[in-house]
Amino acid sequence: MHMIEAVIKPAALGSLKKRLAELGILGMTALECKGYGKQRGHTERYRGARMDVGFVPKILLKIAVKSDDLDKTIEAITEAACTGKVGDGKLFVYELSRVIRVRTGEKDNDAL
Amino acid sequence: MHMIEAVIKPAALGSLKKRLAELGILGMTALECKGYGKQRGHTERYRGARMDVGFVPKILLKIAVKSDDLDKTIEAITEAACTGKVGDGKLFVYELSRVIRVRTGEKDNDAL
Amino acid sequence: MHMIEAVIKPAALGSLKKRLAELGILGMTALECKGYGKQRGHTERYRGARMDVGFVPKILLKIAVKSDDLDKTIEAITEAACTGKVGDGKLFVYELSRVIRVRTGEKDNDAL
Amino acid sequence: MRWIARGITPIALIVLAFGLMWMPNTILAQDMATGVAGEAVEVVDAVADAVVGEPQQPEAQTAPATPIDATFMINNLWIMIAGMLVFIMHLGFATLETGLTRAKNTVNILFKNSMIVCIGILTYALIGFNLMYPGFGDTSLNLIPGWLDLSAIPGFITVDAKDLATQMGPDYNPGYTWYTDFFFQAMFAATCCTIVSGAVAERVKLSSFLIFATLFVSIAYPITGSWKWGTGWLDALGFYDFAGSTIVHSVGGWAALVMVILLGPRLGKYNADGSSNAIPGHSLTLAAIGVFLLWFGWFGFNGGSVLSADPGLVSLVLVTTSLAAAAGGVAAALVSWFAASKPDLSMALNGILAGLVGITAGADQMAIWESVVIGGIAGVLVYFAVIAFDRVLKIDDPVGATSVHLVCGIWGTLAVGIFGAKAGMAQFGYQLAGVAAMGAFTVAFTLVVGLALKATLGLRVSDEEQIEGLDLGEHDMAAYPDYQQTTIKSYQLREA
Amino acid sequence: MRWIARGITPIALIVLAFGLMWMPNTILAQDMATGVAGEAVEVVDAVADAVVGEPQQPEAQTAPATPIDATFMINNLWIMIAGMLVFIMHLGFATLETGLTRAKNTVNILFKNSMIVCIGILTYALIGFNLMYPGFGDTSLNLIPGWLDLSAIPGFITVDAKDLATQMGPDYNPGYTWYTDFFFQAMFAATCCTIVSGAVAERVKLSSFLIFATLFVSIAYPITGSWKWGTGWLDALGFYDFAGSTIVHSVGGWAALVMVILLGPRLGKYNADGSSNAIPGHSLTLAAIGVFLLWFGWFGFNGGSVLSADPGLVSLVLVTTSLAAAAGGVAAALVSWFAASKPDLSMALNGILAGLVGITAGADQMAIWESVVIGGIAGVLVYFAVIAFDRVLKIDDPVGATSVHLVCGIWGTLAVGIFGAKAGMAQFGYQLAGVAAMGAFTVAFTLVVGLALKATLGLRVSDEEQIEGLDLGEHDMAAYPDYQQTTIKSYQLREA
Amino acid sequence: MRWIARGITPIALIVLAFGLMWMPNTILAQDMATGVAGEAVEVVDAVADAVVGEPQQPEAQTAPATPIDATFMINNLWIMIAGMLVFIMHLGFATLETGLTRAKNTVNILFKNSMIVCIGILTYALIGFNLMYPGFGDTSLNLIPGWLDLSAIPGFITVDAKDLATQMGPDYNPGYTWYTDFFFQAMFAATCCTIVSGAVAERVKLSSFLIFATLFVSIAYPITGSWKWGTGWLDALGFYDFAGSTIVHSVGGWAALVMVILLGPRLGKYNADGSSNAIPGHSLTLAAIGVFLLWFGWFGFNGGSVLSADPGLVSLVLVTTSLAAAAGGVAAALVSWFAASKPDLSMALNGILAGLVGITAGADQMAIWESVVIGGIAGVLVYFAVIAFDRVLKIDDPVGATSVHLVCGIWGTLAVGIFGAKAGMAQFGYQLAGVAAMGAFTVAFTLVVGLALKATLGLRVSDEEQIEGLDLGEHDMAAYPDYQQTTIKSYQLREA
Ligand SMILES: Nc1ncnc2c1ncn2[C@@H]1O[C@H](COP(=O)(O)OP(=O)(O)O)[C@@H](O)[C@H]1O
Ligand SMILES: Nc1ncnc2c1ncn2[C@@H]1O[C@H](COP(=O)(O)OP(=O)(O)O)[C@@H](O)[C@H]1O
Ligand SMILES: Nc1ncnc2c1ncn2[C@@H]1O[C@H](COP(=O)(O)OP(=O)(O)O)[C@@H](O)[C@H]1O
Repeated sequence: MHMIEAVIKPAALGSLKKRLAELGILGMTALECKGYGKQRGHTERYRGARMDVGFVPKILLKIAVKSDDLDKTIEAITEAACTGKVGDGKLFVYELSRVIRVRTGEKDNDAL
Repeated sequence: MHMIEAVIKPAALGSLKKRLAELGILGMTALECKGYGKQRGHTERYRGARMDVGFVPKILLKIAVKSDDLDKTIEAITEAACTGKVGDGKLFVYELSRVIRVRTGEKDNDAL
Repeated sequence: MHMIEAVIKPAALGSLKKRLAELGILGMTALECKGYGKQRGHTERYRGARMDVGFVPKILLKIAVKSDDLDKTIEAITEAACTGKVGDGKLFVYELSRVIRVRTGEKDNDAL
Repeated sequence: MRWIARGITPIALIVLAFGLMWMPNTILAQDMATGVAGEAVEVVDAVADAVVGEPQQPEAQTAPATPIDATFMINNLWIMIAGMLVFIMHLGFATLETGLTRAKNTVNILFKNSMIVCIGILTYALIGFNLMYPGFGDTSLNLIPGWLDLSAIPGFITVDAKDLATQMGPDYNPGYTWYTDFFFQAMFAATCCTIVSGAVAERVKLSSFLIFATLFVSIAYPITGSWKWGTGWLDALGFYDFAGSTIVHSVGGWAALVMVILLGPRLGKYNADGSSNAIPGHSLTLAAIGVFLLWFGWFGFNGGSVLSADPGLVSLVLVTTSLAAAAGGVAAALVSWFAASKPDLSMALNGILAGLVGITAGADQMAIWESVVIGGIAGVLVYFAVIAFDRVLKIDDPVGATSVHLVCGIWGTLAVGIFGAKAGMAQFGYQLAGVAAMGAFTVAFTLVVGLALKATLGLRVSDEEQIEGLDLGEHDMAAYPDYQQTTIKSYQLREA
Repeated sequence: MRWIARGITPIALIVLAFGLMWMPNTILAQDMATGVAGEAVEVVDAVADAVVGEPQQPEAQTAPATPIDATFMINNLWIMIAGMLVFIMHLGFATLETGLTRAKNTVNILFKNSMIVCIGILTYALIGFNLMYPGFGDTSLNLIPGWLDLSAIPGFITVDAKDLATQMGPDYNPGYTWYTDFFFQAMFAATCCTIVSGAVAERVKLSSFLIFATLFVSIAYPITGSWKWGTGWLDALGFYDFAGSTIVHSVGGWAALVMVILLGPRLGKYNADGSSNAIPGHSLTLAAIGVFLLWFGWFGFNGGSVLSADPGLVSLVLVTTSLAAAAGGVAAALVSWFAASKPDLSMALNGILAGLVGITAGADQMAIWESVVIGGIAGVLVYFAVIAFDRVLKIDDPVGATSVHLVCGIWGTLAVGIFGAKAGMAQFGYQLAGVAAMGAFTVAFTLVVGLALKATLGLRVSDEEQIEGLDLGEHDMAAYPDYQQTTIKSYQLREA
Repeated sequence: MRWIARGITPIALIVLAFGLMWMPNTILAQDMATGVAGEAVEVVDAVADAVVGEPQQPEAQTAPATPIDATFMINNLWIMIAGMLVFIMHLGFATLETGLTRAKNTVNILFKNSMIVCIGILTYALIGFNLMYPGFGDTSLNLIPGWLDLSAIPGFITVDAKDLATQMGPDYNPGYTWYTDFFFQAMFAATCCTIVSGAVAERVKLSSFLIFATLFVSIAYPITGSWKWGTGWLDALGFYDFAGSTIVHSVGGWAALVMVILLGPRLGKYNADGSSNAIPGHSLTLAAIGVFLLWFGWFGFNGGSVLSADPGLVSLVLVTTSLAAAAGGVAAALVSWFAASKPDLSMALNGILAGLVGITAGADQMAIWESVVIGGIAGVLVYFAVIAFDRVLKIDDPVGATSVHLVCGIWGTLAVGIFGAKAGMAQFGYQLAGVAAMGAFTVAFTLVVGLALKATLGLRVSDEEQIEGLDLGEHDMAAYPDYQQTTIKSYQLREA
């Protein structure tokens, strides 16, 4: 099993969720986050002063998938989240050693 | 060392924390998150229109444990967070390659 | 490639970001979180009642680095975030199996 | 089917009320449209034509046919403005109660507070006003003279035999017109319900609460009110309550107390060992805005209760009101500073309200120093009352309505027997009698209605709904969809 | 260079206006400073010296030279206070519109609303007041008598030949001084613009909107207004609009409707299949605060429109206004409860406003029961209007301004022909004529200005700016930098 | 032990003040309760019995024994209402200051603002009112005639020998009763302290601030105020300050300036290289609400300073006040639009306040165009003043109180010598003298008290407390426990 952590633009969440649903992936966890990268933040003003806001609002999406589903899921996310503009985001994938469903105690692939 | 990421219902946090304290696990990091899964979101209304809110507020709890403590911690979390209802959440476990305590520079098991 | 997850004090973010920029590390993702550990929370009052607030506001910083950069990044973070007081935070490091840049589809080290 | 169980009763009730309101009046109303209102309108036209359209044409000025007495105009103007100030108290209550409760129940609280004002004004026109100020109509309905007089009910506000002309000028009352009278009193009426609204917040079922509120504001409040302000038996006895420490505040407080007991505490409020958890509200800023608006509105509440623009009396009342509020705020802040080592804003705000409630019964009777003492004592009282209700009596009142309105309302009423021009043992006795009588009636009424509702519709939402929040449960809405709420808090620790 | 495209036009316009305002007047103004104002000041000094400095020295009291008629003082005082109440409506609109839109557009909305008040008052002094209440000045500018009379424009408010003394006392008008007249009317004027502001929120270009608002408040509103309140042709015809259901509200509503159509819906509002997404506002608390403040201000809006402190009329108007608001709120709440199984706070709040708008045209003409019926119908109307505009007509109006102000404004205007002392077929015809004439003019004006702006500066911000929020796009500011915003919401699902 | 260091001093002081207030008066008070208040109450009873209880019993009407002059009633009514409007300015200040500071200091700011009002009213009754308007009492306390007259201090407001009857009618003053006078002036008094409160926000120690505020409002403000409004030497000289551009605003501004310098900037405000970081407030919505409420209250602040309901003067003042505010808002918005390429809401809001402060000294002296010019210049001034204080002088004033109240207060005071009926070199000189004299006294007073506090209790909270927020440090409370705060912001980058 793998966990995909996708940092995406907030506006991409809708289409991404729809796309994943089509793949049959119905579980995910989303967090508000702020990213710092090639996409520069903007300048804000306040009472005559300027300030550089480095961090840009993003969504961090965590999707645990069976290893078999990994490639197609990655592909789906990449497609759905891509606008071709700086700041589209990144995917980080790591291996999970265990998954447990709290309600039933099911384990690993059964819990996904 | 392993990191346990538990997606739980907000109302379960209190009892879970208490339970972990009994086990002697006194460090954890909690994040607000929104989950999407078998537990369906609710319908909201606004000025006469309906809308389906897919995401449900959850807490994402990160608990790093020594590998020896892993099983009993998982068990404790599962028990404390389980209400038997859809949406109780999931545990994701992965291996940590390093842990460092910033203040002292202690490493790995010493830092936990 | 490794992911460093650093739980730090909010006030340390500025200097840490500056320090990482000096190292040439320009990507990171930050999340609001609340930590529980040796640093005890505070007591709040409300309408004559006291309550113990166990969780302390922290920032969870995620920084994916090439494995070659891991050591120096850890060192930099540890230095920049250290005030010597309880609650300075912890670093958790785990291996990434893949990294993908959404915009370009670049993979792994190229994506960092 | 689900909404029937939840929604049909209040709807039926309100529809019925509307029906009752219009049906007997439609025929009469026809006359009125061409008669009563028609007359009014002729005057309007005379004035308006002369005044409105032609500001640039001085030659068109014709003074109103009958010049109205200037003193009457001033008195009337002040009472109208006072009514507006009392209206703004409803915004004060709405923001205070919203601020002192959790974000997940905000829509519900705002809905309740908005509806109370609307229902209060409508039912007061339908029945409350006449029930509270009887004296006309069918004397056979004067069931227990001085105690229960229903004689005014059959006549809706504008459709009795009274000649409108006499109602609109000094012949009705040296202070104001009939409409002004209704306007000012209607704004008062809804206040007592709002007090209950805060105390039952965060777990009461919306439909049940609205039924209770409708009955309370249209029946119970006018009946107790008429005992004093309707020149009833307590008035005859010598009971004094200038602007309603008891008639409005302690009555509202009693109802709140009974409802809170029937409802039980919020989930997570009390632990197995009996200890109490604080459940902080979501915005002390809103709470502070509410208190300032309430203070502002209280200038009309107390100042308008002079029922004329008498310069000496109204200004005295404004000064005693302000000093009592100030003393209450400082006293509560200092007590909390001493008792808990740090000053508690929520207590200081409660202290200001306590001072205001405390001075209300005798605002026109007190010298400056007495208003300071009364307000200061109220501020101390409210601090210990909050703690006693919360921790000793295990009364879960999220906004402290019982402490502020019940405890300090009683204190203020009794203070008229201790301080000021009326002070004396006899007066103290009358005050006690008034507090007790109105309290007893209100407790009985609330118990009956509350138990009936509990047995039928139920008073309390389900535990799931409480956890999720009443905004979703009762309204399917979220008050603040753009803000990330935080659920990681301290008292969850103890909720276990 | 970018700000030139965005910013220079409104600036140029406003600078020009300021220039126009001062230039012709500077010479005259010198006289005024020592003449007009000088005279005023002598009176001031007489009173002030006697009154201000020496509150402890009763012997120094000298009554003002000429005793002013008490009735005049009272009337004037009430109209001044009514003007203040109308002012606070602007805060009501600001909080209502802010609350019903997303957090990322808050700075923009607050900026627009603040500027509308400022620009409205300034341009009304410069041109609007005289355009609306003509009758003096160069008769050669009376282009189409009764329809378009520019004769008053050349004279700025204080610099015409009129003797100030006559403007300050009962000789000008039995109700108020010239300054009071201006103050009250200026506060009204900005209101109609604010209605547009809410409807176009979240995607309109700031500079274009400000140009439109300036032209609308200084030209279009006074012209239509003068047809009735300036004793123009509609007044002569028999059209009746007591406090502006049409002159203020439906006129503002028409402008809002045209602008919304020119602008198009917000991004993500309508799906490819034509279905509509709800885009909830960020704070129903702010929305509720706004509605309470609007109700409060409406006491001045309607009550002040009596243009005197006539006790009977003003108090009647306060009562009809309150009952219509209450009925509208209850009706909309009940309809939403029935139709959607749970009561909708946003609809209940809209219902209160609907009742207020509905009663405005005939607040002085209705009996109590009629005001309840008019308000109740308005509350029902607004519910279905919101849904019809949103889902059938695909008009994206974030705050429901068209439903509240246009639909209920028309309803209220027509209701004068159905209910109350003026009811009758002929009156209904006049009302229809008034609604149609003012609507036609406003639609035409808005279309011309709107299309001109669309062709030049553009009306709509870029899609990127909409997604990012207008606060960053138009102002480089964030309204709530300390709160974590949440972007994980439902309707993003459908935005795809 | 810790709270002793922090909390005991202010408590001791306030307790002492309360003691002083009651002790000398308790004996006299007994007389009062049966005498002074008793008399008042007899009148009350006469009126109230006639009016309150029996709205339905017209036969019971008995007019008040002595018919009160209608003009007196109107004047008095207006001053009372003006006092209420000034009261609501305190809510305006509270929301403005809260909005312009960070969420973690909200409880502290609300606490300070609530307490200032309470303490201000209490101490003004205790000492301030009599100190400011001397003329009675022990002439031996008239230390430096016209400069320092303590003669009125021994007599608390209601307990001197003056016959209450004369204080309650036109014999006291043609405009209002003694109570009205106190009410209006007391509401003013607290205002100047609130100005300081905003400037020192986010790092001042609560106990020290409260001590300073108590001394400032009860001693310093009345002394400088008496020089003009107490018919002191500046009044004799010819200095003119209609409603307090200097007496309230620049005096408050000087105190703010001195305190800010003594305190030093907030942590993270200035970088090692001397550059300045913006520290945005947490809610521009609250700030905008505050500005609208302040404008609303200013109608009472300026309009009430006419000290009568004189139709011409009061309406003139309302118009000049509104136009100056509007011009200030537009001017500041345009300047920020030009200077920074995008319009700055926080500056536009400051501009409105600047216009209001600017017109205050001469609101009754200016023609329309002059009020526009004065307000417009104030709007430009405030923009550059904010930048100059922030970046050149390194004065860290979170809400811009020094720019708005000090700079524009001085400008407005001097403007009386440049524009309007009093314009002239001599008058300009008097104005300069007034500004300088009051400024010098206030600076000296604030320096002495401020340095004394700095040396003893300390003025500034610890750096840890600043980072954590004063809400936790001073109050152990959180203002918004349900919202997730965000700490990931830009300016942290530079805090390093
Ligand atoms: N090394 C990294 N570690 C963690 N998060 C990163 C890293 N690099 C980028 N990110 C996240 O990815 C987001 C997008 O990266 P950015 O460089 O702005 O765009 P792009 O990759 O499309 O060029 C950033 O806002 C940040 O949240
Ligand atoms: N594949 C997944 N990846 C990430 N998070 C998931 C995944 N599946 C479920 N979750 C998280 O777990 C929560 C509970 O899952 P859900 O299916 O609703 O309940 P249950 O597992 O009890 O049946 C979800 O709200 C979501 O946050
Ligand atoms: N076992 C753990 N798992 C996850 N997070 C932890 C763990 N232990 C500590 N933390 C995080 O690290 C933060 C700092 O730890 P703390 O013990 O307070 O300070 P220090 O390590 O400096 O003594 C905590 O607030 C918590 O967020």
